[in-house]
Amino acid sequence: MSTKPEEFITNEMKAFLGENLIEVRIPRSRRIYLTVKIDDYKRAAKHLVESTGLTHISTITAADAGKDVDVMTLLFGRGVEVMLKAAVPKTAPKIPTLTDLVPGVTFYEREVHDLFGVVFEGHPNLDRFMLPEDWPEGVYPLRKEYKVARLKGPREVD
Amino acid sequence: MSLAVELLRNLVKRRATVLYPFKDKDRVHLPEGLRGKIAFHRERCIGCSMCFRVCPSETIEMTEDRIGKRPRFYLDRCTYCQQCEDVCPTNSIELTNQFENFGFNRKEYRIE
Amino acid sequence: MKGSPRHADVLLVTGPVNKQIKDRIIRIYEQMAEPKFVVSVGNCCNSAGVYRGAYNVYNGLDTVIPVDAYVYGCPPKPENILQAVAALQAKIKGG
Amino acid sequence: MSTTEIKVPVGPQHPALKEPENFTFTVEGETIVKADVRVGYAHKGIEKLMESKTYIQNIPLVERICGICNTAHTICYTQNIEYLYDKPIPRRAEYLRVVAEELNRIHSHLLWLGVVGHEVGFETLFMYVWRDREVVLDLIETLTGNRVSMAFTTVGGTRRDITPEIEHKMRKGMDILEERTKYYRRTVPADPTILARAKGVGILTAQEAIQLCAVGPFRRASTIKEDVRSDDSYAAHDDVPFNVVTYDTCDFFGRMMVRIDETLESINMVRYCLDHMPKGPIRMRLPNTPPVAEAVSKVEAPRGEDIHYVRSNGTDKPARYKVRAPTSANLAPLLQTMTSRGKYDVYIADIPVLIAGIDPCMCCMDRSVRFVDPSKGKTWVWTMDQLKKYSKRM
Repeated sequence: MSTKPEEFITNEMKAFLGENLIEVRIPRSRRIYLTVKIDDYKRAAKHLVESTGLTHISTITAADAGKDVDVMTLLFGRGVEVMLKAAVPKTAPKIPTLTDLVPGVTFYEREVHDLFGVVFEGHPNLDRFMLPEDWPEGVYPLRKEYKVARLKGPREVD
Repeated sequence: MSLAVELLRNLVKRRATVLYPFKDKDRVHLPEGLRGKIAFHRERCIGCSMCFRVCPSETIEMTEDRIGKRPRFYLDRCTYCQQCEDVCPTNSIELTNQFENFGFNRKEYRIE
Repeated sequence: MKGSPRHADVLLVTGPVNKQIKDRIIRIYEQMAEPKFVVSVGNCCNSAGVYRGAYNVYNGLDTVIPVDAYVYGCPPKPENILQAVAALQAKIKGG
Repeated sequence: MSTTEIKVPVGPQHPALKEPENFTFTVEGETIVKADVRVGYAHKGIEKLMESKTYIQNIPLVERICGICNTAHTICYTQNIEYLYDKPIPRRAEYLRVVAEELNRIHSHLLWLGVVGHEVGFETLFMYVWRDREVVLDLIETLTGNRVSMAFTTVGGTRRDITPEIEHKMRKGMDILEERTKYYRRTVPADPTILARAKGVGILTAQEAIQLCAVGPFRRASTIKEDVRSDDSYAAHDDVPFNVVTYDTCDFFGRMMVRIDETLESINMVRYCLDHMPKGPIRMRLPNTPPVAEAVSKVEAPRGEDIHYVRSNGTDKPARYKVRAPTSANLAPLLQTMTSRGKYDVYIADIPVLIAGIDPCMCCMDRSVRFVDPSKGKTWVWTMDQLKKYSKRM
C-alpha cells in the first residue's frame, strides 16, 4: 500500500461519508480528527471499525462546548489514532451506543453518562458508575455550569 | 528446588530490613538530591509571588510583614514537587534533604 | 490476633478521603476498641494535598475522624512512617 | 434468578492489592456465572480539578493519578502539551524520558510479581522480589529525589540530568537487577505452587481481547503483538531497539511471563539509552499559554496503553483534560475472564489471582467483591483475607 495509512483512512472516510463529513484534520503524523453529525456517528464508527480496520476503541470521552457536548470516540488501527467527534445538544443529550459494535466500551459510556449526562441509546445498563451513591440526580460535575463546591467534613473547623 | 538454594543463601546474608529509628540509622538511603522539607531564606525573597503561581496544592499563600510581601508555607499540603525552587528568581526557596517530618498537630507545621 | 479493626490499636490511613469512602472510614473507626489512635500517612491524607478543591475530596482525614499523628510527605519515606509510629508509641507510654 | 445462583460481594476494604473496589459475583455453587463491578471509591474528580489549575500546576496532579505508574501519566501529559505547541523538544530530554519510563516499568513489574506471590500465598517470593525492587527504587531516588513520584519531566523536557556518577550507579544497578530477574525467570515458572494457580486460569482468547479492547500485558498475553512504544513511538522509542513480548497461553501464566520478560527488555533499554545518550540541553522554555487546539497523546504505561486528550482555549488553564488509565480499559475484559462460559469455568477461589492478573492500579480505577445467592436469598461480604483463606483451602 503505497499511500500512508493516514491518507488511506481519510480517503476511505471521505468516500464513505461524502459531504456529511463536516471536518477532517491531520494535525500530526498518526493522528486524524473527524467531525460528523449525530445521525452519521454510528454509521461512521461502524465503517471505521469493520471495514477500515480500526478495531481497538481506546476510549469514549466528552467535552462541554458551551451549548452542546462534544462526544469523542478515539479509535486505533493501522498505527493511526482516529478521533470521531459528534456534537450533542444539551437540550436533548442522546447518541446511539457503540456497545453492540465493540462490547469493550460499556464502562466508557457509563462514565460519560455519569459525568456529562449524555444518554447512550441502547446501552445495556446506564446506572451509576463512578460517582458516590448519594450524588444528586441530574447534576453532572464535568459540565461547565457545575460550580465546584468544596466539601466540608463533619469535624471541619476553619 | 532452586528456591530452597536461595533460602539457604539468604540465611547467611545480612538482613534486608532497616530497623529505623531504633537501629541501622546509617543504612537509610539518602541521596543528595532528595526532595525533603522546604527551607525559606527570607532575606533573599523579593515577594514576586512566582512560587505562589506555580504551587499545585495551595501550600504557598502570600502575606505581608514589615519588610514587604512574602510567601507563607502550609507544609502539611506540600507535594515536594520542587517547582517553587525551580521558578524562584532569587533562590530563596530550597528543598533540604530532611525527610523526618511528622507531628501531632498539623496546624503548627508551617513556615510563617 | 486477627487482621481486623476490632483487634487494632492504631489505624494507619493513607490517600485522600473522598465522599464515597468517608462512611467506610467512619465505620472502621467505630469498630475499633478504645483506646484507639489514628495516624494519617502522607499529605494527601493530612490535607487532601494536591487534590484540594476537588468536588469529591475532603480537606484531610481530621475533618472526618480524630487524628493523633501526622506523617508529612508525598509519599513519605518508609523510615519516616516508622519513626512517626515509634514517636506516637513513646508519647502514649509517656502519658 | 430461578437458577441456584448466589451473589457474593467482597470488599470494599482491599479485596486484593490494597485497592478499594466492589465486584458482585453471581455464583452457582462454586462456579461464577456473572460478574459486575461498582467503582468510585477512589474517584477524586481530577479532571474537573485540572480545569481550575494552570498547565504547570497540573503536572504534580497528573503524576498522582497513579501512585505506581506515575511517570507514564506525567510523560503522557507533558507530551500532550508539547503537541499543542507543536514544537520538538531536545533529543537528550527524549532519551532521559525513556530512561525514567523504563525504570518505572521495572519497579512496577517487580512490585506486581511480588504481589502475585502474596496472592498465591507464596510469601517468601513476595519478600524476595520486594527486597530486590529496592535496588531500582534507590536508583529512582538518586536520579529524581523521591522513591516513587518522580517529578522528573516537565513541559518542554526534563528537570534533572544524568551525571556521570548517577550513570555509574545505574549501570551497576542494572546488572544486579538483570541477574535477579533472570533468577526469577528460571524459578517462578518452574514452581509447582504458582503453576497450579496460574496455568489455565483466567482465559481470555485473542478474539475476546480485541472485542473487549484489552490493553498492555493483559492483551499481549493473548498473542496480540501491540505496544504503543512500537506502534505509535513517542519520546526516543523510535531509536531505542526493543522487541514486543507476547505469549500465546492466553491465561494468567502468560500474563506473568510477559511482565517478567518485559522487565528484562526494560533493563536492556536503559543500558542502550545510557550508551547512546546525545549531548545537549535537557529543557526548552515554552510560553505559559499554548495556542487553541486539541491533542491526543498515548504512552505505554506498565499496565497498558494510557491515553490523554487535551483541549486548550487560549488561557493558561486547560478547557478539558481527559485521562483514560490502562486499568479502566482492562476492566471489561477482566469481567469476561471471570465469567464461566462453555467448557471453561471459573471458581470463587480464582478471584484473587484473576484480579491481580490485570495488575489493577485502582487509584486510576477502584473495586471489591460481593457474593449474592438468590436461591438461598443470602448475600455476604467477604474481606480479601477470608477470600484468600478460602481460596488457599480449595
